[in-house]
Order: sequence, then C-alpha cells, then structure tokens
Amino acid sequence: MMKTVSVRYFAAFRDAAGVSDERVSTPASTLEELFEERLGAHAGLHRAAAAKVAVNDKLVNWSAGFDDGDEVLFFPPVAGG
Amino acid sequence: MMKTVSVRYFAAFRDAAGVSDERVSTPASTLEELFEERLGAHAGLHRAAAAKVAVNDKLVNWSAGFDDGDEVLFFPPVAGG
Amino acid sequence: MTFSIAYEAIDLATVRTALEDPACGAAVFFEGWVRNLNEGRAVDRLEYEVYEPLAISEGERILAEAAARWPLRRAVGVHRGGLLELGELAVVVGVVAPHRDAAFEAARFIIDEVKDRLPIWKREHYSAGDTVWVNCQRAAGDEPPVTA
Amino acid sequence: MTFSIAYEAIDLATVRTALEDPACGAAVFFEGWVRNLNEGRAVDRLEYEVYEPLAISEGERILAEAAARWPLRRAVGVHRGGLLELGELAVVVGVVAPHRDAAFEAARFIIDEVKDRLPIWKREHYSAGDTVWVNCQRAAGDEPPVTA
Repeated sequence: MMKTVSVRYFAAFRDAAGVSDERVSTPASTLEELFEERLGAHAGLHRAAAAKVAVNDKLVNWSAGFDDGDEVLFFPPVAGG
Repeated sequence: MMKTVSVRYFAAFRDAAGVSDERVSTPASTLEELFEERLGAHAGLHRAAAAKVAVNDKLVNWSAGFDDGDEVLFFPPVAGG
Repeated sequence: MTFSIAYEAIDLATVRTALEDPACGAAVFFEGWVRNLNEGRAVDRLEYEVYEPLAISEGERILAEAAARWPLRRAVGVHRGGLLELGELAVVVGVVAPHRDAAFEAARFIIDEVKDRLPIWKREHYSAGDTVWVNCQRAAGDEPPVTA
Repeated sequence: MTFSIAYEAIDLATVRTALEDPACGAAVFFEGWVRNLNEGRAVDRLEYEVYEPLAISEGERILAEAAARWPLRRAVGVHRGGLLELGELAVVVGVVAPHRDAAFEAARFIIDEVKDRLPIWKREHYSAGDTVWVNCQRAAGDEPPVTA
C-alpha cells in the first residue's frame, strides 16, 4: 500500500541529499525502511548512528510506522551547545 | 614561662566575650589551653566544635603552640555563602 | 520554566529576571561560549541550525524533567540560532533552588540533555575557509540509523 | 584567579570580564542570594562579618587548589561583607574551562570550600526584630574547640 508523505532533511542530511524537503510516495512501512529508500534516491545521503527521526514534530523510534499525509523529519546527529 | 599575646574574638565569640580584642599574659603553652583560660576570664564565651584559630593570620591547629608577641585570632564556626 | 531560541545575542538580563525568586538562595548558570579552537582547528565563527518547534518543546520537556527530579523553583534555557562570532554566547542554562545541591545537579542535567536531545546542528567555519557540520563527518559509516 | 570581598553590591560585569577567555567554551557561575526565609523564620536582611586578610588569602588558596585539580583557565570569587537586603547577591563563583565537566566540578568545589573555610560569619536579622549568628547558636555545648 503506497503512502504519500512529505520528508524534510536537516543540516548535514540536507547538504548530503541536496534537497531540503520533498514529497514522496512510498511502499515503506517503517521509518527505517523509508530512510533506506531515500538513501537509494539521494546518492550523497548517508547513515548515521545517532540520527533521529520525528513525525509531525514528535521524536519517534526508527521502527515506528507512519501514515499517509505525515510530515517526516530526518535529523542527523545533533550538536547543540 | 609567661607569654604576652594579643587575642581577637570574632562574631559570636566577640559578642559572647563582650570584648573584641585584649592583651593577655598567659602560662598556656597551646592555643587550646589559651582558649580554656579565656573561657574562665569571659563567662559568656563558649566552646564550639567547628571553631578555628589563627596565629598571625595563618590558620593553625588547636594543639599548636604560640610565641610571645603573637596575635591570636579565635574564630567561631564560619558561615559564609 | 521556559526554553527559547534566540537569533540575536542572548540577553542575560532577561534570563536573570526570569529566575528571580525571594525563596531561593542558590543559582547556577551554565554558559557555552564560542571557542577559537575545536579539535585543534582555528575557528572563525559558528552557525547553528535549529528546528525550532521541536527544539522548544524538547527544551521545555527537559526543564520539566529537571523540576520533577529536584526541588527547583525556576529554570530557564536559551540557545542561539544563526551565525555567531568568537566569544559569543551559544547557550545559557540557569536554575534557582533553595539550596546549592539541587541547583548544581539540575543545571548539569539540563545542559547534558539539551546537547543530547535538541534538534540543533553546529557548523564550524574555519580560518582555513572551509566549514564542517560538527558530529556528522564521522557519521558516513555503515551503521544503521538506529535511535539511541 | 582572584578572590575578593565587596562591601557594596557585587558587580557581575567585572566578574564576567575577568573570566573572558577565547580558548574556553564552558563557564559555570554559582550565585548565593539572600533568601526571605531560613529554617522557617522570616528574614529581613543579613549581615556578613569578614576577617578580610585571611578570607582573601584562603579564598585565593581555594582557587589555586581548583586550578591544580581541573584544567581551568580562569576562576573568580567574590563574597560580600556588610549589610545585605533580601535578594542581594551574597557570593559569586565563576570558572571557565575548555569543557563543561571541569567547569561544573570546579565551581562546586570552590563554593563548598569557601563556605567551609573562609573566616566569614553571617548574622540574620529577623522580621521579629531579633538577630542571630548563624551556625553559632547550637555551639554552646561542651565539646572541646577542636579543629575539623
């Protein structure tokens, strides 16, 4: 079942993907699968051990699912302070 | 052997002794003995577990001796901060 | 208990005013300043990218966690976004409590969590002319993107 | 590494200036404020008696001990003497270090030692009209005056 979500990339992920946000239709069922799929779409994008993901402005686990119409935020490792 | 020293009392010790400084001739050989002696001279003065003593602006142990002409400072328990 | 993002110099007077409390005797402030060196490289300036909606909500969650754990009366955090010069204040945490144990422990907890959890990214601009996203360069391995 | 006694309001701007260091990223400040209550009694103001020669030399010794133990670049302490109103600053400790671990630990060490070792005495003036030397009232037992 395909879902359409908007995806946003931040900081190093945005630079690596070459895009800050995009609308994608995907068969992925978890956020981890969705990120895997986006790695295929953007050659520069890379994995990162401390990366985080949020859906509709809430931090969630990579194993979580998502719904059609959600906004998915991919955060590279944070470095505040 | 008698020694003459000047003795200063601070804060609660000054209030209790009713005197801020005095010149005393004493047979005491340690600071602890000197304080004991001053307890006898000033009825209001009292012992205090965390009291400290300094000689010529250096903190020393109560068991230390002192010399003729020294300035002895009796400090009640401190309460800075 | 407010956490905010500032895009201009952080106003410490406002931070102090927010913390005033006649029942509190102990205040601890942590300040992070832009250093002229990081891991041996000369730094000219810093840039913080902040995803503000989540930075604020997560920052306020951290303050609430601290207030639940220690007897704090007030706690404030401000993090900069945008471009910062050397010596500028990047982040401030301030807490007040009746006694100093709680104030020290809570301030330490808050800054640790802020650095760990807030969606904020730092790009260093080096004297040599290049820029680097801190923490991300060593991230190009092949670990899965698993949460901590 | 200076410790001083102030008989007027402590000037925080001077404290901050003394701590500026382009190589340091982390600053921790501890501030002790006059509270409106102590052990349940309403306080109107405080009075600090300071034996200044030894307070300064002991304060500077504490700062030097901290600098020997942690990689601090700068450390400053100021304690008030004289009469203080509610909400006034009684003591400030500020340290800067390259990283926050050292800054937190050193600031905590310094204020603990300052409270424990400096010849400074606090007299509280209560709303009820009486005054008390803090720490001394329970001292009228019959323990020998032995050092800690």
